[in-house]
Amino acid sequence: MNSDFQEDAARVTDRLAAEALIVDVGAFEGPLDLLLTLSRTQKVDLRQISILALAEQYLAFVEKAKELRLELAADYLVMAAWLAFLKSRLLLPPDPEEEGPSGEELAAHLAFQLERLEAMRKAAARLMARDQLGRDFFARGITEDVQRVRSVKYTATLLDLMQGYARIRTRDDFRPFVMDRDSVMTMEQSLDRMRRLIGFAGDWTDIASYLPEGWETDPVKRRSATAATFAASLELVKEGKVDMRQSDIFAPIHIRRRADRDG
Amino acid sequence: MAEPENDSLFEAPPLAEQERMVEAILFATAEPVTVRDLTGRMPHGCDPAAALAHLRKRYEGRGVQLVRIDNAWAFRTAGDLGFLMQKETVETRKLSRAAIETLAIIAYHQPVTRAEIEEIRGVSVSRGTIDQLIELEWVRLGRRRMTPGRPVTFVVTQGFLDHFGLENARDLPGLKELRAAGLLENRPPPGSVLDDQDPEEDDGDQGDMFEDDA
Amino acid sequence: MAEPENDSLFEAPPLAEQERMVEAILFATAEPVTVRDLTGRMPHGCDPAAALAHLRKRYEGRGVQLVRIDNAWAFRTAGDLGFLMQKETVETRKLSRAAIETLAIIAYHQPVTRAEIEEIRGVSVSRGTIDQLIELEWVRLGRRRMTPGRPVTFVVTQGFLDHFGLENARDLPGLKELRAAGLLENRPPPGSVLDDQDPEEDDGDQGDMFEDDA
Repeated sequence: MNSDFQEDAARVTDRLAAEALIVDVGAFEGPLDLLLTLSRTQKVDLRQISILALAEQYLAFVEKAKELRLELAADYLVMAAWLAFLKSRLLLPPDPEEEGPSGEELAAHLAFQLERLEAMRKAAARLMARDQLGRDFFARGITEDVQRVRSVKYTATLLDLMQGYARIRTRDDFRPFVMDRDSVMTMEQSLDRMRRLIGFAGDWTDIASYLPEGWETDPVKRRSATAATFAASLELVKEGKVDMRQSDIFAPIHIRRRADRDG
Repeated sequence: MAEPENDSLFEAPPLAEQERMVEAILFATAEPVTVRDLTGRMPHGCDPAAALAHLRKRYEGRGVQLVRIDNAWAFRTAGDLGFLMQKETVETRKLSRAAIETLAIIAYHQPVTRAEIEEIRGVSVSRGTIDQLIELEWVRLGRRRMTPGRPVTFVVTQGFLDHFGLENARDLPGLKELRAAGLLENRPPPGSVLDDQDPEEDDGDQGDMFEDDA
Repeated sequence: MAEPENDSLFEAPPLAEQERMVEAILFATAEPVTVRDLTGRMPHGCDPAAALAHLRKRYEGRGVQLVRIDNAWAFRTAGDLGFLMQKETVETRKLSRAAIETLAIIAYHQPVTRAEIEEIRGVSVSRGTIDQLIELEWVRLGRRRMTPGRPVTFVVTQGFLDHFGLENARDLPGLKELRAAGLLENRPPPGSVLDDQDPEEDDGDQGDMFEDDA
């Protein structure tokens, strides 16, 4: 009588707990979370937990949910099926024909998973309870920037130097070195000349036509004058006095006075 | 012009002077500074490690503490004085339970794959959860696991250690007990194909955690 | 959590404790803090001025100093350690082609005037190029040429010889030797990029001309 009463009372408590769980089903993060919550009703160390009892609790929960026509996510039903299978394995004597892990092994693993999840939850809580930067302890408020002083070190090797020299000296077919200033035209000279001439160039004109008289024939003079004229043209472009165009690689370069800047 | 090559001609500054230098450098920044950085910034021949040890002692019990975070050092206010700093308190976004648990799992099981996190929590990990932890700079990608599919792993960062006042990952609360209880093992379900997993790999898992500390 | 309204019921914390508080507040606050601010933040009955005086003494001669700015207080790096707040990085760059050629001409033809350098290179030499070589201490001014206009000449320095491992500029191999060494073999086609040993300056000779413009 007394024990009957206690059993009834226990069932009522279980049922109430199960109903409370069902109301909260959305609050569980999946079947494992639910199993962990259910396991607490056993009020024992997780190492001594009865997985069989837990399986029954879970299955009862799923039954209840069905009665209440609650939509349970698929993984809850998968877990229910697996626990039903586990329960049968735990209850029935092991079948020597059957391959695979025993019911005890499966139950032990589930117990391990529950214990591990519980342990991680406790660890998480301990972690969050620690003093935290910016809440309990603080970093330096006034920081000083480290100034980066960048120094550039230039290098060159002897080979660079010799090759550089060789490069210059071979451009003129190894002609002996003479001071023939008269075959060199500087950009300044060319610029002076072009500033005077550009006023007349209304249309696209080949820059070759700006070479001074007498400089177009001698290759050495022509090269220098072309380079100087080209450089001077670019300078004029930069000043906004002329436009420049070249239709293709090695094609003649044309310049034209920029009309809108006239005056 | 500084002539660093000449520094070696002089003797290193006395230890007391090196201590002052370390103090100044660490006071100037909010971020932990590595011993290597200190060495790089101090005159040639300095031994920041010795200076740090002296300095740590000097600040013992003060309002400001010299703390070690992995192989870096920083000054932080003493934990008991936080109540004075309400103005400085940084409002952090409240983390979801999923995020907090995921963070703990990464910290205790690192390096850990997403599948392992899911196995431990029993639910899939939403993309946003790990993203959030990465954005907080508490979690970063570790080395890929050398198993089929070469999954990425996650580990906690120096910023995580700094935030929670941990000198290194070994200082995580309860770590030893959890390990002793076998709760940090990646135990595959019985009968699964993973059953005959390479035992070396399991060693690797645990070992890695300490490589990061070195 | 502190409960400021209750503090008045208790005695003010001991001065040493107040000193810790001031230390922590000044450390963590983003700007200098006035005594008034300190009073407001510390428990009732505290005397920040006294704590500040003690703290200032404690930091005397340390790597950071407690300084007064107007009527507020802050920690600052000791003046003599300012050099630690600089990080020097040395970047190695290859000398430009224009500079190398100019340097080569000076080395082979010294003493040489600017006009002569331009003559040999066939392009004008920017002021910057020679300045750079002078700054590198590879080139210096020689005697003025006793010709009309008395132009300055340029010569290479001992530093140049040291850098290039030469005893004397006369040790530089002549054209014949350069050819024998295979250094003159690759004659580039006219008008093309000469060679690609200096990818930064792939506009070749013409690049030099614009140095004046730059």
